[in-house]
Amino acid sequence: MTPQAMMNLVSIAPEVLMTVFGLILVVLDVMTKGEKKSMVGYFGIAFMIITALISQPAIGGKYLGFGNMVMWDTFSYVFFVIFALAYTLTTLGSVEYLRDKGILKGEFYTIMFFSIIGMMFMVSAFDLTVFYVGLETMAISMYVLAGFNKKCAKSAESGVKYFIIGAFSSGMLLFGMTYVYGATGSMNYLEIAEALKNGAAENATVKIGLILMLAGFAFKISAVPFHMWAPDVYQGAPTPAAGFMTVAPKAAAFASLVRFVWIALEPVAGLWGTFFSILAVLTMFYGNLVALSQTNVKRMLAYSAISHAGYMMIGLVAMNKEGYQAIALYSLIYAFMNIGAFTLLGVLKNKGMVEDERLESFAGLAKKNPMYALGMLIFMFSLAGIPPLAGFIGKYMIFMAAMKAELYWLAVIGALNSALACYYYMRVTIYMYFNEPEYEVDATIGRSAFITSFIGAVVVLAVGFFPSAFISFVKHLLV
Amino acid sequence: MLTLAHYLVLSAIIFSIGIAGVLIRRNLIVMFMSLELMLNAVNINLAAFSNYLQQMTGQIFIVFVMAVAAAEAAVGLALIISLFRNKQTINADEINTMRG
Amino acid sequence: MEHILSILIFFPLAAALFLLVFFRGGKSTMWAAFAASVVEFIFTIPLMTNFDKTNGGMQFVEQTWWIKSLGIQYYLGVDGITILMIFLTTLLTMIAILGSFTYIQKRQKEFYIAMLVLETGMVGTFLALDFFLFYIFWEAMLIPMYLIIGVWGGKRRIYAAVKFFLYTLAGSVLMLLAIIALYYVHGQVTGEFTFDILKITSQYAAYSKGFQMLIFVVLFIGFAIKVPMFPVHTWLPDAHVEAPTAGSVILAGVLLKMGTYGMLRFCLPMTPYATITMMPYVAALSVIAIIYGALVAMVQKDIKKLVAYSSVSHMGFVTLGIYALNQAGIEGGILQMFNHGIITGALFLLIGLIYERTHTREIADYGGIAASVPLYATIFLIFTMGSIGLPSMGAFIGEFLVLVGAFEAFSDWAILAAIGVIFSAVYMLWMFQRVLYQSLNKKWENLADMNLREVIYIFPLLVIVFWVGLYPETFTSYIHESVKQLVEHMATAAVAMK
Amino acid sequence: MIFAVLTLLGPLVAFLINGLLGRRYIKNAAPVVAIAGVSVSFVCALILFYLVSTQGFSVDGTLYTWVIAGSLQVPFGILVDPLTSIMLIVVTTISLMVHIYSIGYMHGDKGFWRFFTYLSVFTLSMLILVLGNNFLMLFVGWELVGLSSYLLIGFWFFKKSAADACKKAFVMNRIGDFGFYIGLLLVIFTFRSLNYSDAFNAEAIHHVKETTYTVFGMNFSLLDLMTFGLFCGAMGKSAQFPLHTWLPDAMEGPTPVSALIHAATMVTAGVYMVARCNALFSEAHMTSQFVIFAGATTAFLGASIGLTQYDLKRILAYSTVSQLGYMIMATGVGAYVAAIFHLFTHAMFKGLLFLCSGSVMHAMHDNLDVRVMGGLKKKMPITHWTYLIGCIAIAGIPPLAGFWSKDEILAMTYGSGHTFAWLVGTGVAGMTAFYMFRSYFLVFQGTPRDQHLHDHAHESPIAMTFPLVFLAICSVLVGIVFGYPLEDGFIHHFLGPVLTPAHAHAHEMAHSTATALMALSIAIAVAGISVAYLFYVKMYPVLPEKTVKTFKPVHKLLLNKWYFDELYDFLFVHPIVMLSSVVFWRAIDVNVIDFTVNAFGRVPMWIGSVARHIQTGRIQTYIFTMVVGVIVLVAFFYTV
Repeated sequence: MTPQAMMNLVSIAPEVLMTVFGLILVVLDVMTKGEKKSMVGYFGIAFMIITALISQPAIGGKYLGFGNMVMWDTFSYVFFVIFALAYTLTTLGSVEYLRDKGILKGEFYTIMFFSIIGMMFMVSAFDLTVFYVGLETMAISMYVLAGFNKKCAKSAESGVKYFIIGAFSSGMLLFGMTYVYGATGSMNYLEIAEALKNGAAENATVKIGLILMLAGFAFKISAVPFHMWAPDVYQGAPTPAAGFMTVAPKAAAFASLVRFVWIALEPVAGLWGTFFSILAVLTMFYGNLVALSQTNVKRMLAYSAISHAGYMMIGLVAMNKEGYQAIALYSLIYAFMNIGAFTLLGVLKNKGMVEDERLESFAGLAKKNPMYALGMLIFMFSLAGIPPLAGFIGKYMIFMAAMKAELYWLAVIGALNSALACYYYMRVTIYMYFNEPEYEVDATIGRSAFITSFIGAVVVLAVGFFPSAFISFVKHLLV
Repeated sequence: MLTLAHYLVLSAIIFSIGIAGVLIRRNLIVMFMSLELMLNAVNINLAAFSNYLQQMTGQIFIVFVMAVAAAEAAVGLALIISLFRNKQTINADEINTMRG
Repeated sequence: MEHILSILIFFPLAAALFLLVFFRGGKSTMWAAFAASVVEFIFTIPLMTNFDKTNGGMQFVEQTWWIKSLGIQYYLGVDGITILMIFLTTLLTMIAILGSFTYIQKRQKEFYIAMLVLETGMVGTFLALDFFLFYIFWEAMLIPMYLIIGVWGGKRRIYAAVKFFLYTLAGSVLMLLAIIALYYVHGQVTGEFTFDILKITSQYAAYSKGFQMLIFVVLFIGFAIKVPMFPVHTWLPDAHVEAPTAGSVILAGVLLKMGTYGMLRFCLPMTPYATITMMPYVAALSVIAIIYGALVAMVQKDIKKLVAYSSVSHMGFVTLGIYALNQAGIEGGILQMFNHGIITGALFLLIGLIYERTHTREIADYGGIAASVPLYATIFLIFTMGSIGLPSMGAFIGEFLVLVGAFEAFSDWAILAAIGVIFSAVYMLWMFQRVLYQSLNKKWENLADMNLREVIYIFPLLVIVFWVGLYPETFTSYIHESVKQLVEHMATAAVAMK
Repeated sequence: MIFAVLTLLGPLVAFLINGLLGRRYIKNAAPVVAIAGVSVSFVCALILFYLVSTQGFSVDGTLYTWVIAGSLQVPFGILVDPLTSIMLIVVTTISLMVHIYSIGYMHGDKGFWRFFTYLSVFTLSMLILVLGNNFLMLFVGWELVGLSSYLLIGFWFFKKSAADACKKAFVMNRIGDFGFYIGLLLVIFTFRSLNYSDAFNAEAIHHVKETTYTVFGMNFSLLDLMTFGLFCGAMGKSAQFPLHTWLPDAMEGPTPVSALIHAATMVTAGVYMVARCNALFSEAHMTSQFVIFAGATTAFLGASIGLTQYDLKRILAYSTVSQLGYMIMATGVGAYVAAIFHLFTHAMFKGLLFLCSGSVMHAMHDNLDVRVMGGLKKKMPITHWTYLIGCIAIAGIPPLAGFWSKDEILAMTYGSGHTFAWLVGTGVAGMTAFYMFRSYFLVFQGTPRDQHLHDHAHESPIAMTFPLVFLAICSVLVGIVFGYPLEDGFIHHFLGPVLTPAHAHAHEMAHSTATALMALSIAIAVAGISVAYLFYVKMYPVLPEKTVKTFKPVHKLLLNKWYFDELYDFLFVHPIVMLSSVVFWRAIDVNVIDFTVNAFGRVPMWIGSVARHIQTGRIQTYIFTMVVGVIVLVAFFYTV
């Protein structure tokens, strides 16, 4: 086999492998019945572990194949691991929830699985075509996940919302792409960069095209003002799905964005730098401020997710490798704490005539359910970024990057925001620890939910104290 | 003689019509069709450009877009149906139970 | 001996975990917690005895990489400035735990766990010599304290807890950025990127004046909130009033000292130029705090609030002394930190134990109880006099040193500060009179006097108060060398800056 | 040295034993311990006095280094010199007498042991005050006597009046101490030391004589500033105008306390301090002027108020105030020896008088109003005679104690050229004689005005009468023993070395003048007495009432102590309390600072609750915002 062919194979091997596994999952789905459906998910986990083990690239190794269309390197690998983790945690934690809601179906897992294949393509894409296909693979699966609970009006509603708005945003993205393509004469990142260097940047159409594209990205990472879908979708979607959506697609979007801007838009750094610094500020403030006034914890977490996107954008704007390494670390940690939080959230059942996720349901939980409360406390303070919890490490790295890039003002805004954010996370703990119970609430943590939240909590604590492992894990990744 | 500009203008117009449709119409199906309209505008652009640049990439891309559009249609319509099952309506204004 | 500091930091945490796993609350738990705190206190004794008083530098140093890739170390050490604080922390924690046996009725297990975790945080903050490590401990203290106030506090506990938490946090988030900035600047200067406090300090000369100003202001605000200095003191009354006795004791006894400690360790040596320029303004703030705190304390209706404001006033003396930047002043400041910890801690304990009996903190509800609780009255009087700064008791020595130092540095401010001496007498005695003197309020005719346990936990404080008053050298001898180094450091810096 | 230390240890041990074991075990045996303690000191004091007087023995030693403030080192040191030894005699003697007296007086009080514990504390503190060899020790004693007086005035704390009085006393003293504190700081600033030996050394002082010091932008002579600060302390302790108002109120305490603390010893601490610092004061001319002014004013105020009071103890209290005025005045004019001498004699007879009043109280069932007494001389002969002696002594009739010291003060004042001060002094002497005898006549002479009380009156037990007799004897003798011949007696030779600064020229005056002055003061005293006799024996109650009618406003003014308390309340207490509660606390703390703080919380909340309405939940809105967003961004990037 020629080295080129070899290269091609290696560059795309993980995706291929995953696809094969995905198809196997579909078959498995058909073979299993009722309770057994969760097996599908567990197999998925196994497959991912296999893929992760097989396809780990050599440090610094870069496998660019198929006429520079797909790239498999540490960067793609790290993010693949993040997706895999998100998938694993969600799967492990979701069983009871799905069972109670009567939607314990194999599709849930297979669709997640396929969405991850899409994400992998997004991240490793070196060509807009590949990127677009990956994006849509992910997006469409996400629409389905959002509307997965057919019987629940909210779920269906969020599905439709997500779909319409998502489709619209990808329309914008595409339209932008076409202009970029027209102006630069290529879909390939490297060639786009080339063209931009050679003066295409001045071309008026490019600017529109780029802004439209970036807007499309901004939509995926739910950056203000393209964030509007996020709260509704997250709130309506089945809780585990929501947990997954706040983590994996966002990570994917960020990763692909980093790739795109670093490889393709390197010459017009000024443009996207400004673009995202504006959005970062808007996003952080809007997310936190509105989250402050939420009474539904699920929705509050949705807004918090928006604000976290804001922090991560700081890492993007920093335009140094610490920046995107911080983003990777952040999404990694975020996977644990946010999915953990959502899992615990999914456990909560309010017997009163109130939505399960309302703050009142948390009142006095610390007495009835100390373990639940403790777990939630850990996740909340971690999200708030209080040391010695993992969340702090994430924020810290972001600020380090910003300070290194001498974006003092942005760092200050970020810091102030994290102080501002504290309050709404604290409010959950206030209800749990300081208030007396108001409603008959059932918060018994089932086996699978326990596993996820336990892993989450332990990791959050452990990373808080000994972050070296995680940090060195992301230290190698280079675009 | 039709130049690139004509195509671009045309597609721009179609695209705008699409956006307008999404913004104005209240019927989800119609909105969805407007979305498809936007995608077609994209395709016109691609075709025009690939012709202008004399390369295949654009036209290949069109195929992808179409395929994706089809997939989208499938999922989208399914979702709209499940929504209709729940709420007996596909009026965009009535699906605002989650807000604030 | 070589790992004594790590033991000091992590023993309470281990104990807390032990409690978490093996105990179910109730009597056994509190005795276990108390035992743990006693052991912790005993650990400090070898520290005190083996401490080399002739060496102003860091001792018992422990240094190893923590997060090598970021230049973060696990770096501990103790010098004259901190050792007294360590002693104070372990002592007060022990006493506070003993003092909560009857006060804390609900969810005892959680309470004692929180206390022990808090102790870890406090000790760690004092011992950390790595900026990042320091910050971790500094913030880590918030959560347990927040829970202590919020869960076991009084009526407005939630407001108080949140206020305490956010106030402090607001101060410290910007501090984090300052720390990072120092990290980079030091890196650029030396090419070595590290959070090593001593190294960062040693390079002060290389920091531009503007940069120093910026860093100073940010750090200072962060610490001033903790002290608390006027006008960022308003979290203190609420927190003090609402917190349970043990909480108030620790809050007043140790947490407030974090702020002044931070100033000593960071503001002064790292940004000497800024410090020297800002000296008079800080002095002004301190004096305002002294007088303002005293006046506001005078008109309080709630005993705990009164003591809280008195803390504002007394901590004003500390900052005044520290920013005098001379031997007497700084030593006085440190000694005053210690004294204030002891005396105010004792006062809160006393208030707490009478509150257990009467369930009121309103001064108006009391009156003449000296008749029914003579022993209590006597001890209360002693600590009242102590906090007034009566000679032969600790606080006097502290105040005296501070005033001597301050008078050298800025005589006019010192004179104004001395007015505080009058007011402290006014508000404390007025409170004392309304609570314990005058005709006995019939309600309290058969109030139970202090029982053995209460006497036991007050007694050590009593001894120390007089000890410091009559033979301060026992304590100041620890400080001398380190302070001398600090003063020399500032002097050289002052010259260099000219 | 050893004796000096023993002097301290006696009361200390007594205090510890009583304090720790009193409540449970010792109870009524407390006086035994306390008296044992104070007797030790008494004996030591005598020994020290003997040593000092006969073989010029003196001690200036350090027990241990107490405070180290940078370069400054303050020892816990002891100084014994003539001045100290005299003070020791005064303190221990009176203290001992009062201890004994208290056995009888406090008998049956439920705080019996507590009382004696406090007495020991006081004795200890007073001894520290006089024995210290540096300013800080002085200050310690200074504050501790303040504490003990606080405790003892508030001994019956359940009385509101007592509780108020003790607080007032402490706070008033604190105001003085503020000055003292500044004084200390200036001493340190000037001499880099707090030891007397360094501070009072002639050329060090000469060195700073001309130096000025800037406070709040104003220039003062360093010495003046320093001494003025110190003198503020003295004003507080020795109840000098304008800080004199606490002393009369202090009479709320048990009478032995009034005798010991508020007549004989503590209140004279100020005088002692000024005398101790004579080296500084004699160089500080502005301050000296002020000292004289304060002294004279106080003397006059005290006497004038004394004229009209009806409460026996208050009469004595005000006479104390005015006598203290004398002493301070004396220090002002540089007559330090005279001042200390008067301090000495005054301690004897004023202690005596107070104890007598206590004895009377005892007989009168704690009733103190002189208007209900009368004719007690039969009922309680000892008290009567001793009181009479006291009165004569204070009135300044030779050869009793008062005459010698007071006359000397007046003479020196005159001699030093402060004629006006002298005039005041002489006038006050007359007034003193008058009101003292007024009290005497009202209490012991004449006919009983409250038969019921009178019938129950009885002489006090031996424990109380013995001290009376003892002090009476002292009052008779000390003057002539120590002070004869005038200005050249034993005490002058004894104290001369310490109290007359090298360069201070003794005011030589013609012998004739001296005699004239002497005669004059005697005459005035006699006059005062006879007027009193006229008023309160011969023409009682007609003449007094008539006088009161004619001088109504004056009488009212005096009766209400010149309205000082009211004035202070109006000028300081109320304004400050209002300021603190209304302005500082309610306005600034709560409504400005805290409001701002809470605003930081509320504003974001509010913004959030408004901003959330953008989120209408309708797809079109969402897409619309996106479109707008894109347009705005495009516009933005085209403009920049």
